Amino acid sequence: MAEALVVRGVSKRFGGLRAVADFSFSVNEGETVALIGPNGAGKTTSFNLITGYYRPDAGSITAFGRELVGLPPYEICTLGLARTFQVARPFGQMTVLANVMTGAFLRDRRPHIARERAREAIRFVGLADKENALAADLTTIDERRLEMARALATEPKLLLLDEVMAGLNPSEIDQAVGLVGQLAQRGLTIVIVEHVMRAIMAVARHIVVLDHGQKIAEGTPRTVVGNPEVIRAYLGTGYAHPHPHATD
Amino acid sequence: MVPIKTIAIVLAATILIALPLVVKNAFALDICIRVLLFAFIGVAWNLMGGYAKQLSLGHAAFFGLGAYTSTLLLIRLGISPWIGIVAGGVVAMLVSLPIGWLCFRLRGPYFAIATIAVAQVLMLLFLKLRDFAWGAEGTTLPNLGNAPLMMQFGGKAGYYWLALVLLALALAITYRIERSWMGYYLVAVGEDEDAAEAIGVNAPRIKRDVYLISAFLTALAGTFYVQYIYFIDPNTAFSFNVSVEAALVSIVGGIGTLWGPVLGTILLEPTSALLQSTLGSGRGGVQLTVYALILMAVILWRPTGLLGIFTDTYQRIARRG
Amino acid sequence: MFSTVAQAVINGLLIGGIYALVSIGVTLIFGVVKVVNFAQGEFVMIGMYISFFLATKLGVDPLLSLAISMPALFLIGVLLQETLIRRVLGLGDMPQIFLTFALSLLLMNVALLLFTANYQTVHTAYSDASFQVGPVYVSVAKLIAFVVAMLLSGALWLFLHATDMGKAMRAAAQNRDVAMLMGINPNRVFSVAVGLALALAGAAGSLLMPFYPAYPTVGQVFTLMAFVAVILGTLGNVTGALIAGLMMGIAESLGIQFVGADSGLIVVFLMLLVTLAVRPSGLFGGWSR
Amino acid sequence: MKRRHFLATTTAGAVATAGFGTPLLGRAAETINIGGLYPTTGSLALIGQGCVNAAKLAVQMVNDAGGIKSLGGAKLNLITSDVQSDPTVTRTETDRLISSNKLAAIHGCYASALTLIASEVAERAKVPLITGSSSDQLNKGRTFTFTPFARASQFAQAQLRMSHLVSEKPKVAVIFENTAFGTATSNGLKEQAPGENVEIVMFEPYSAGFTDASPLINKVKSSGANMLFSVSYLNDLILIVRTMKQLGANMPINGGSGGFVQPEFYKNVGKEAEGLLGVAHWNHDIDADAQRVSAAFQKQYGEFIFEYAGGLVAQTFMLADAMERAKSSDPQKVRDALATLDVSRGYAAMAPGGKVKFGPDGKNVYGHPVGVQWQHGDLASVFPSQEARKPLMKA
Repeated sequence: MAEALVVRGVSKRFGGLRAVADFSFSVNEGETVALIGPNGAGKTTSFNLITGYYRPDAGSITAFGRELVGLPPYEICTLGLARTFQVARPFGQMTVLANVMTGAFLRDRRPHIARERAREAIRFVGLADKENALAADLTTIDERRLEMARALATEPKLLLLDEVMAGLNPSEIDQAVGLVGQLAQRGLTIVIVEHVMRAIMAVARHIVVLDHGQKIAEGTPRTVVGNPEVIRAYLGTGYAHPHPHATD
Repeated sequence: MVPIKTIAIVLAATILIALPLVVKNAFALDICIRVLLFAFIGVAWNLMGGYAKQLSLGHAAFFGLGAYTSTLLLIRLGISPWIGIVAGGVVAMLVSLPIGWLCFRLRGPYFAIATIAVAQVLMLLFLKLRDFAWGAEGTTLPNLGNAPLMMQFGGKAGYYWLALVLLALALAITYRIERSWMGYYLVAVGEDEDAAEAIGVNAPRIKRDVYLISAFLTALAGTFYVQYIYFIDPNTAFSFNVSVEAALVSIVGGIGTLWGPVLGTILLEPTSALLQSTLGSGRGGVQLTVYALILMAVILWRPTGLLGIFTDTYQRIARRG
Repeated sequence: MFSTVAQAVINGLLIGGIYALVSIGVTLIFGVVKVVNFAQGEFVMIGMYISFFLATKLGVDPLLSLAISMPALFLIGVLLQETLIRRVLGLGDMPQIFLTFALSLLLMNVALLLFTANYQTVHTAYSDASFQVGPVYVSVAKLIAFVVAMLLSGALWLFLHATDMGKAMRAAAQNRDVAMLMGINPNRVFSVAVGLALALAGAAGSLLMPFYPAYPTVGQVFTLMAFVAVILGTLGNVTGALIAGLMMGIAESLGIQFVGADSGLIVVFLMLLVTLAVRPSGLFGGWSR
Repeated sequence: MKRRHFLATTTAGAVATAGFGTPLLGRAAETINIGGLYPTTGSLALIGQGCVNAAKLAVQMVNDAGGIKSLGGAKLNLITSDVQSDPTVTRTETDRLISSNKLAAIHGCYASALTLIASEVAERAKVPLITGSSSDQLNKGRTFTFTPFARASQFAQAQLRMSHLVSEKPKVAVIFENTAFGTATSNGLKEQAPGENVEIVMFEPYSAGFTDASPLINKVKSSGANMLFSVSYLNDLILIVRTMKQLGANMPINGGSGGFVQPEFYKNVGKEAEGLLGVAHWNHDIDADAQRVSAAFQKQYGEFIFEYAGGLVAQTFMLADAMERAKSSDPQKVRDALATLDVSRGYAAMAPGGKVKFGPDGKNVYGHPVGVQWQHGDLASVFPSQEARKPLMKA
């Protein structure tokens, strides 16, 4: 299987703080990989490094065979990598449709085509009835849906989802898990940062664990959850039983 | 619905075009010209400041460059301002590239203050160009009487129509942009630049492009202005007031809307002219005090601009009907 | 040559103290409340008129009138925050900038109505006095103004680092939520910040009065200088504004001496633009640490 | 003469009060509108306000003396407008004044840049404009613009000649604000200095409205000059003079025109102003008429009438004279009458030299400035000798 994304030896410091250190992992095409770790482990920083918002101090990042380091975010998106933000960032003064159309314009500049494709994405995430609502008026889950639709409208090959389930109630989480699953079925490669373990177990076949900017474990959900290193990172030393759900 | 709208537009256009044939009072026409001119500058500013929310307080830089380019061509080489006006626009576009390169790395208040500094530096430079551009003394334009080919008109009607054409041009450009991908990209950049880049919006480039357009249009206004007031000096051409007025009319009317700057100018310019003529001969300071109070009231009461009132009302009526 | 340079540096440094006071006010408001105050110079003007009237009507020395102008402007600041600025918080840059801009226009013209455009000066024994250090002349009034300005800046620094309210302000500057977690009402923090900023402007006015005439539009040039200084010193950074204010005074003075008397501002603006080209977030990055 | 004036006025008054349907002269005593454009807000507000005060006083004087007799004692009516020290407003206001009032003539605007704009508008509207502004540009290609007082180039010459009063070998530092007024005046100084045997050792424009004059004065000190020419408006000049003292720069100062000849200057600078020299296009001691005007002004506003304002009173009388001779308030006819104005007595001739007659360029052929000096809180005319009303005070 071809590799969609390869992160090799990436490091990033902010002043005295080492945010990510010598981090490597890779994602195969069509695979769903979860990136987990306690708060401040460097997950979001990794996303920002991959999508061009930060420039790594060392290391290389390639996607579909192209080096990404040094490229601005919009070019990385053009290459087929789309992301969502930890805190949703809709364009508040635009309608839902306009938000998603803005994403769709990347592949076709004609408004009627963009509108059609945007509607498709909106339908897919289940926002069709709020197409004309102002984005600023949406609820949290709808904001997440919107952000996903907007990312999908850019027709990505690789989707990076940053905590799309945080703050959702259990039934909403189920819906979100369903969505991610459908995307994976469509053949999309997905990297997901998530705290909700139940969701991770449901969507990811491969998990990468970060702590203090370093990769401490990697593997299938089951092996990772049982890894004592991972348990210590989440709960501190002294805890015998893994109880990842409480870490949100 | 569509025919009614078309009829309304044709009717409005006819009235606007025929206005100078009916209104003979020079002062009234002067106010109309000022409204058209500042609405034009406002619309040009709004493309960048309103849609893309790049708060420029230095648009006087382009106004002044346009004014000086055409005046220098006219007086030094005898070239008609009709050519000069385009040349001024091109010069402004070229200068907007390095300014944009420098300023667009900055956001929010940094950007605003940097643009003030750029306009000020240009003004100070033109003050130093004593031999080439008349320095601080400035110059008056040669009085050619009624010479339409040299952009000088006997009466006010000529200036009125020219200003009307300029405004129509800026509105048409804005209308086209607003409805195209570029409009969406501009608003997205204005709302959240990072989020826009995440979905493939080349923010630096879109900002540069809209700055080029905005600079070009603002420079046209500069040429028109000098032709209209017959005089140029660095303090006039690069006046901070021009930069502020461009932004103010948009904010009062409603930024990021097609008609906002127009509405803002229609409200502000005659108000200030009327305050001027009724209170101006009294003790100094009254009219600007009143003007400032009006501004504060609008900003506090309707920070999104007054256009909202009209569109809300329109929608309410439409819904009822 | 040496004496010329030394004199230029001293001249610049002394007036830089006033720039610093005004700039610290602008940066404090921006840091805490996130509003750029275009009317800061007008509060310097108000401070000047307070000192002027106290001096001419009651015979109070302008320096002593600090004790009145500073509290008076502090109150005006609290009022300004509570009645105006508070209502445009969270509305984005534009309504904020234009509200303070309109306020500046209003204050200038009300002053014109009340006090006319006449220049008003106060003559004290030390107004035009000076002493010599080697070849360098030092104006007594300007030296006093500089020293007091530095003392006030120091006091503000202490306040920000040693009191709960000050710490809350620094916290608010970094993260609004953190400030709220500290259990301090953010509205109070904002009011005190704006009050302090205006008190500094008032102090600048009183300090200027012995050697500088008051008139309605006197504030504009100080606002301009303060803007450049706060950006050079990184918006929101108090120490940065202090150092940048002093630097601006010196740069302007050297510019006038060695480039041309009409080039002081060009030098200052070019310094700003070059700094922004190299370091877009100013020289000092981040809140005062 | 005086007596007949008196009779004429009382007759006209009696006619009016008696309520005859047709006045004796067969025409209703109309009011004649004169426009006055001055900046009463903005940076020049102080001076603009003084001009408006003087213009009102002048109109009152003309009216009290019986108005325009050839028009049945028509009264002058002053319509002023604030041009805000702003070119756009000047353009609009000139237009407005002309188009919404039937004006016989306009005067204004103090600042050269504003006057140039008003003049362009007036030329096109064919309304005469009379002004004390000194820019030589006002005398180029204009037919409706009249300048009864000294031009910027003449100011320079007078200033240079005065330097010989205080030094055998004048070495002059020239500092000037980089505005229209500053550059126009200083260019004249530079061009004429060699001819007047004056060495210019420093020639430096500065940005008007600075916060600190010390760097500039520092530069003056190190220039080796034995005299300073400062072409400045009021505030800068106050700072310059006070800073000279602070930095121990002791040399004679010629403050030129502008801010230097304002009573406000002395009030702000105090005793440091004593003995300082300047140049003016008008001064309140040049003749008995001027002294009378100044006394009236002082009574109302508490200070002597300054250069520009005093000249404005003379200008109003020149307009009245023109209307008297034109027997009309039609702007074209008033212009034609102004073009043939030739006075050597009365308030209309209240100018240095005591004579006014316009050449084809609208310039007073007799126009020249007076050198003035601050003496005991008053501004005294001291140069040239035929204009000197007080001897030069040695510092």
